[in-house]
Amino acid sequence: MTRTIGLDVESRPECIELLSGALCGVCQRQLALPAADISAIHLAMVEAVNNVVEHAYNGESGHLVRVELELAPNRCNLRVRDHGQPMAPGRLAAVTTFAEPDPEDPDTWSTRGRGLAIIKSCMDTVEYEARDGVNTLFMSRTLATGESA
Amino acid sequence: MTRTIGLDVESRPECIELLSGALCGVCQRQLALPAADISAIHLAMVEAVNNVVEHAYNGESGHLVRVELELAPNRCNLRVRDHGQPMAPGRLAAVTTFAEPDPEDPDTWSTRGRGLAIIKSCMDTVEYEARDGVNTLFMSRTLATGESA
Amino acid sequence: MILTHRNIEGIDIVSLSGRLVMADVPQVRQKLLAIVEAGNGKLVLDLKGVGFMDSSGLSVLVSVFKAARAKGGDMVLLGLSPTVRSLIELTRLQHIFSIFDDEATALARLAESAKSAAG
Amino acid sequence: MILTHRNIEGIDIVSLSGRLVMADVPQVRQKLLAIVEAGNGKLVLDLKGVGFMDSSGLSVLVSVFKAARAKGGDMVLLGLSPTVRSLIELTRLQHIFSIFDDEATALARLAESAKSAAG
Ligand SMILES: Nc1ncnc2c1ncn2[C@@H]1O[C@H](COP(=O)(O)OP(=O)(O)O)[C@@H](O)[C@H]1O
Ligand SMILES: Nc1ncnc2c1ncn2[C@@H]1O[C@H](COP(=O)(O)OP(=O)(O)O)[C@@H](O)[C@H]1O
Repeated sequence: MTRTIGLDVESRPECIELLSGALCGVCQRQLALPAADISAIHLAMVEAVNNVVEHAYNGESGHLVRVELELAPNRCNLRVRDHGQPMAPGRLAAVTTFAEPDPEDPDTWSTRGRGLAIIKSCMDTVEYEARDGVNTLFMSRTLATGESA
Repeated sequence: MTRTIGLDVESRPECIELLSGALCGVCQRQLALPAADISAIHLAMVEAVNNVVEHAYNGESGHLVRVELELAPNRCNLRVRDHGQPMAPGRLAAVTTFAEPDPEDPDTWSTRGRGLAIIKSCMDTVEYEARDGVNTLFMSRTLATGESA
Repeated sequence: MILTHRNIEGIDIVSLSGRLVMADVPQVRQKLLAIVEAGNGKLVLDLKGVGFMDSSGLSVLVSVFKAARAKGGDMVLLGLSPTVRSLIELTRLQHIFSIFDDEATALARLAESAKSAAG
Repeated sequence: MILTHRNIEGIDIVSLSGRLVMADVPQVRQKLLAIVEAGNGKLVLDLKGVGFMDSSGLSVLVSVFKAARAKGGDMVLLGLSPTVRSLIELTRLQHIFSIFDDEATALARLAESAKSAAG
């Protein structure tokens, strides 16, 4: 049976750690999901929430970041919501795979721009919607084994 | 610095387990609180949420149960909120310590009525407020060591 | 919540493992009461695998204890984790539940109470 | 995030332990850049104690790597946990970062690059 938990914190870097603890606690302690699934879901959530704090809220604290974790027998859906600056249309779709950095060319040693590509590689489906002042990044991952709980 | 995470689920017994996972995950993985504190906070939360599901919502699923975990350096505050049937005035105050069951007297072998007393024994402060259709059980526990994070 | 059941010389031994919480209570209560009903009311409840229990779990223990006593038997507890033991002590239920660390002693106690009831 | 720093024959060895995430990044970046600035740009970064890292952690690694190279030195990585290793491989950073399992080999590599730079 599908179960959902909503998690919310303020848009501060230290609060992202509370979301990590909660998400991993649910996936590990209560559901005993395989480690590879937990790692992927955890990393995708952290990257998505980092982006909300950094980009949607421009690093401003005091705003609401909401994560919804929906656990179905063979699927985990994750929604990260904010009411800040939406992502530019087409930005997510434009993300491709990681560029190979060249050891001889310092210009390819990029310090940023990996978050969305990491999310896409962790999750099977990634969609973004900005509607009525609420922005939602929807991410979904198929679970091989389903819930063991 | 004080950090807060809000957790919400539907009023169904199986969803209480998600709250347990999230709460313990935050306390254990991210904050490394001492085990005795985690046990007490965890048990108090489960009893409070059980009561919401059973009494405030009369066992009906589909309603919102919200838990707020506020972590200050030397204190953990827990709020459990519902918008169901409020607890009778004076009910919480009337709770005293556990009655000693008598091995010779089956009438003292009570199958229920321990939830609120457990909460009071786990937490230093327990207060209840019903206001504007929202009921809040406020619970607070002093932490000996504070956050290690 | 996983429940396994053996019967040794008329004594039921049931092991629970998992978290004994509200979501599991209806099913566990029903299975345990059915075992007491079908047997002679002598039950060892092995809680080694139970790491967490709430007051709804305690209510199952008391219900099953009552059913066992009503049949002239008894329910004893085995293998309490520190968390479960402290919940039972907090709520004073150690005054009515016999608690053992090893199965042989628990079985001996129940066998003895059978003899003294018979004698 | 705990950071410890030693210097062996001109090579800086820094161990990080904890989760290298956005909340810790400003402080860790600043400390590592200060070490590279003060030293000769030869740095072993021991990540044995880092169980989780996100892309903001990767950005620290790249920044420090760039600073080390700009000084004619190098930054090499030591003791990657499976999670961190797979993040680095996913993002192809193993093409620019040298990765070692033991400290002696890492130190030897940096000492060697010092010689070849000198020679
Ligand atoms: N949640 C978001 N809200 C607004 N803009 C976003 C969001 N996520 C990503 N972006 C935009 O997409 C760009 C690429 O994001 P990402 O791949 O995570 O790399 P980085 O965050 O390092 O720039 C960001 O620089 C930002 O402009
Ligand atoms: N959150 C709540 N909302 C409404 N009523 C409550 C709530 N919590 C407790 N109560 C009332 O207080 C009584 C005692 O609760 P408790 O000590 O937990 O024992 P039990 O739940 O086993 O009855 C309940 O039977 C109920 O009438």
